[in-house]
Amino acid sequence: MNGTRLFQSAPAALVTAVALCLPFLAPDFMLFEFSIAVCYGIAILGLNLLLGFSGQICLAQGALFGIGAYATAILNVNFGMDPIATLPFAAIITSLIGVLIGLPALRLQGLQLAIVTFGVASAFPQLLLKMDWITGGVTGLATDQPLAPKWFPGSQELWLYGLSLICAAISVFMLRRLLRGDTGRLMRALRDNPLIAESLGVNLTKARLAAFAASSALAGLGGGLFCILNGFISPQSFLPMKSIDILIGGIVGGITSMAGAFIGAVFIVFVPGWTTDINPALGGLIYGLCLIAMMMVARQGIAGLPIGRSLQALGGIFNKKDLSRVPGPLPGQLGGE
Amino acid sequence: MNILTVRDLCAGYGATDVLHKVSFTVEQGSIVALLGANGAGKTTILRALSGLLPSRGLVEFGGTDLRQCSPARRVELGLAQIPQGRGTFGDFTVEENLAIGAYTINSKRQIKEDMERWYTAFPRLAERRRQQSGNLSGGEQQMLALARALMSRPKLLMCDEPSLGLAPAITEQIFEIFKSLNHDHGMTLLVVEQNADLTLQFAHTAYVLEAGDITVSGPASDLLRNEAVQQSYLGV
Amino acid sequence: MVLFFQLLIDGLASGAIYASLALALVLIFRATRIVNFGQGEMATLSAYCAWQLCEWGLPVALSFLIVGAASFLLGVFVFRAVIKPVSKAPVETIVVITLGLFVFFQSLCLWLWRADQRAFPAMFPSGGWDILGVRVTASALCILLVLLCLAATMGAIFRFTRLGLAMRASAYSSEKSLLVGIRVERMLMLGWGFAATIGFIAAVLVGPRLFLSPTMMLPILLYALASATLGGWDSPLGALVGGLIVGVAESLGATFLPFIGADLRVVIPIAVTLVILLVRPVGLFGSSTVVKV
Amino acid sequence: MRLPTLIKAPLALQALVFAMLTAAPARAEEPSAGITDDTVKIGISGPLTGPVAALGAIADGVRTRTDPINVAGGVRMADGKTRKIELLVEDDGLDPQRTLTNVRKLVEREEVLAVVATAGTPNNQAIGRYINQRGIPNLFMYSGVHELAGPEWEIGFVPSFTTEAATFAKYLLDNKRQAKVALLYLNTETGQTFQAALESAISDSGVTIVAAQPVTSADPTVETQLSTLKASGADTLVVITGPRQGAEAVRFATESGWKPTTLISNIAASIASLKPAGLENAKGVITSQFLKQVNASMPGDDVGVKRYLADHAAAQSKFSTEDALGQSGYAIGDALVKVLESMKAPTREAMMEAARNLDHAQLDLLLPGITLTTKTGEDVYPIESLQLFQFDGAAYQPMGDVISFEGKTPRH
Repeated sequence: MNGTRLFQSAPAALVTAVALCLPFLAPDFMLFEFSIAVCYGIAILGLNLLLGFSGQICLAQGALFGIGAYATAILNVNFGMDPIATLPFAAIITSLIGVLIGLPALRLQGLQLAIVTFGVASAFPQLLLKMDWITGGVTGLATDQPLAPKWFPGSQELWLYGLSLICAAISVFMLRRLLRGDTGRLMRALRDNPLIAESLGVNLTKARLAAFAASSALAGLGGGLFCILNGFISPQSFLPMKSIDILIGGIVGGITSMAGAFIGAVFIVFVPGWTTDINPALGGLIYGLCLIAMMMVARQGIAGLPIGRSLQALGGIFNKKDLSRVPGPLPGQLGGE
Repeated sequence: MNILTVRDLCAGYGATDVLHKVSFTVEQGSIVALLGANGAGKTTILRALSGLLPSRGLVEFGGTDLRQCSPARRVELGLAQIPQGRGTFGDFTVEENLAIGAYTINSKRQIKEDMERWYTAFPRLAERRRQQSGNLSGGEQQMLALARALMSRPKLLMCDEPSLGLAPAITEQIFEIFKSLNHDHGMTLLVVEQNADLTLQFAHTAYVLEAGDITVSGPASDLLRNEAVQQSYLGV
Repeated sequence: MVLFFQLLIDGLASGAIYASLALALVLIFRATRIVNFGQGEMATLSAYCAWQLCEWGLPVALSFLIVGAASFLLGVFVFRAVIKPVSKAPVETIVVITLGLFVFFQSLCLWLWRADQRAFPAMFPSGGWDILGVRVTASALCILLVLLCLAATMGAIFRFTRLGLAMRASAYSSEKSLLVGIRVERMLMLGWGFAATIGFIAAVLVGPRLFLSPTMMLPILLYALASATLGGWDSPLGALVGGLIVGVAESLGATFLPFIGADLRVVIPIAVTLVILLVRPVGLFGSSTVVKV
Repeated sequence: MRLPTLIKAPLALQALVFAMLTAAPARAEEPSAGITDDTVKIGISGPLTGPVAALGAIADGVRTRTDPINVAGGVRMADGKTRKIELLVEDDGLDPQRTLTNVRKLVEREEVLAVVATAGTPNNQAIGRYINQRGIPNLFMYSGVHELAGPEWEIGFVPSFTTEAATFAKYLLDNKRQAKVALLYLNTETGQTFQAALESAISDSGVTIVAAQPVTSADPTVETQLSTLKASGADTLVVITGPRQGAEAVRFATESGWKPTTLISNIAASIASLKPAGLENAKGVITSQFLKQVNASMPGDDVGVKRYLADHAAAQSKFSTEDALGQSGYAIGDALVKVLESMKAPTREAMMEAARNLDHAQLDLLLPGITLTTKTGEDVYPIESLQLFQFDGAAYQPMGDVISFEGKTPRH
């Protein structure tokens, strides 16, 4: 377990350091973009748990993200709750709905689960429109802006950024506890081989639902935060492509790496903008190529790149254990034998 | 005459070699056994011979240097392998498995004849010719794998752990088939096994592989009496 | 009652559209065990090329022939350039790469031809017949017939020919296929090539109905995935039947189930998929091994 | 009845925004960011990529208007200085969150004076609070809904959907008093606003809506909806959708042998977008327009159209000259120039003041008789007139005069 921990902490240290330095380097509007990236990062963390650690592919993470956002907005608009106070509720509500989505997952695997969850992601914006008595339909919902308290010395953006970082830290902390505990062991067994796990008496149902619950809770938390940051949400922000983006972020960053989740989030927030800045007409083209090239160069995601590995090696000086990546057969297979 | 000559063969996965300069020969028309414990490199040898793994060293088969040959070419030359875990295609029917086994054969008539021949030899397969092979029993699958490999009319049949997961009675049956193939059809066989006791009774020559190196070799009957082999593999 | 039958016919007509993309998806899955999310977009690119050749004055048949062959090469090229180098990579990687293909080809069309919708040359007559008040259009009927022939041919090729067997074998296990003397890489390449051509045929069939635009295939992706699942991922005829069932279920459900309505019709393919997966995971025509994928 | 809930949210929003506004610091008369003595920076955020990339033509249309002006030296503004217009375009893929990020980037990094032609109702909604807090003009939004989250700092452009609904209703009340209407509407703000406005405009008359079917942008085809509408026995089809569904509806009407009187919203009615359905099928289709009909091969002698075509060639615009979205963009660029010309001080406040007090401003591409008129506090709708057109198989022919709702655009 120690080895795994250290392996994770090498790129993680880098990401943490960058995150803490940002307020001194980035202008306010960029801080805002990074806060958005942190939201996605939390959702990707959830996806990593599901895909990287328990081997279930879920293409509805964007929808769950949206549920979290709407939970926050509805609690704020209809019940007058303070937006920040709604975050735990957003996580819990999303978690419950995530379990509902996870129920069919008990019997589905790989490709099948991917298609069903992609369906959920496609239906989500339409459902939001249909339920306009509570979601505000296409008009969307505007929430109160949590203003920085008087004692806070920095800008409004810094306050929100700090809030995002705290949420991210809590998420990482909870996820680590979960992965180190019995449930984590259970989930890994599940990913590595469901059949063997079952024969060993692992409670498949419990492990799978737990994975879905935790993953959805993270998506919900990220979504709630997303709503607070933007101050306004509408179905247009939760189209099926958002789920695909989150998946892309997860895999680009590295599906079994916590630091990778945030690297991937930065990728999906910034790269599409950069590519259109290079050339508006060719933006998508470059983004597509980027994505393909990235996967061909770094199959394990950015966190698995040589830079990440040399960092691990650096860590290895202090810990002589073998720091190889957590190996394992492919989770949630969409192809291959 | 040697149908297969292997000299200084090195192969492995990634950067580390599993085989360290292995050399051996297989005589035309004989049954050769390759014995060794788990992880000794037996399967690696077969995979290297079939071209599934990159390797260094000389491999000569029927006078042809195999190093430049693709896996497909090796099959065309008459080298067939039944890999561990049968090597049948689970979602194919029995008949489709046989048909794909004859992929390198161009004569339709020959394929038809061979198919009938092996159906006669293995009546169980004839009964189930339209069934998905994934649903067959372990023994039936091994027979199918064998028939599948024979469809390519091999000159040398390599077989990786044929006894794995089979009941002793069925294993014996399989070895009887090997023997009759060798005896009646003059087929050369290279059998990799952990079950040394049984294998040595059928084989003519045997090699013992330990940690990527051949440590003992000789006629099978000698090895059966060899003390070191007895202790390590025969559980005496 | 007339409305019911009309909707039934409409459902079959839209089902044929879903089935056409599903057919290409199934082919590539059957041949390489990959679900190519960029399949529809590759087909769109081919369709644009065909349209462009027609615009330049080539006869329709000739340009379709040229582009059909070019599509094959496109498929082969994509396989060699992008898929082959990562063939040993985890599936998620391949999924993201096909998503990358999706983005890439869509943007390519957008860049070359812009977003405006265009008229795609129709191959079939535009009329129709009234049968007891139910309107049957000629184009829908023709699409169905062509698809049926296509699916039957594909099914026959996979089942009865040496090439088809070899392609299936390569998809099933490259190692075992090498051991029987199949040149696996060539088979996978052919698989991508054929799938790209079938995709192009699909685009030619549905182009006049959906109109030509860079995103023409996007709305039908989910429906095509549902159709392929319903039919069982390894059966071309299954994809066709699956598409038709999804189309009819959608058409009837959106109209006669008030709690769904036309604005929530997208849940119908999901519901159909879910039900079939829970009741019969291999789909209507699939073989058992696909489940383990 | 969705109306009540629709109104509630914006009201809450406005109250909120008002509370914030009062806290905003007052600004002095010194020049705002983004404007110097010789340039003025203007930002645009719109979808250049993704499924709705067609809307990207709007941004290019604005550029089509401003480029030639820059070449000629710039805009002479009311404070006596001549300034060039620097346009900065960002892609948002129509995701409201990215619109907000873009606008922040434009305002805080690029320091633009104002943003123009922001596409999409939710997108404008999303930036409402920000532009209000910062006091950034959000001019000539491309949205059929005009009162969004930033009432103090935003102004729309295209006629409200309620105006279009009223125009269609007037046509039916005048020409087809017993019409049985089937409505095919986009299931967004667009369609809902339109439907409500149409319902209220035809209440107490012989015109009835006998069936209404929603479409979503994710629907592969709309045949099911059209079959249902046909079965309702309606004799009039009103289509308020995007171009693809509009063209499908036109084709369906022919293929199915159903020949209703067809009224199509101007979003979907451009000849280019009807072409895929077959122009002969579109014969008789009625639409309402505020833009002139541009035919590049037969420009006619209209000065405005000629200038547009010349600018289009000079700016090497990427959209086709017949693209209604590009034309709208061009008109927005034109309106922007009008606002700049009448700005009395180089400040954002002055810009807003100018935009809110347009007096019958004429634009090159607006139909004769249609002008921009606004008044602070009273009239937030720049264009409130439409003219009906009927398609004759080759071009749109006007039907009667411009119908004006100046000062009486129905609220929604």
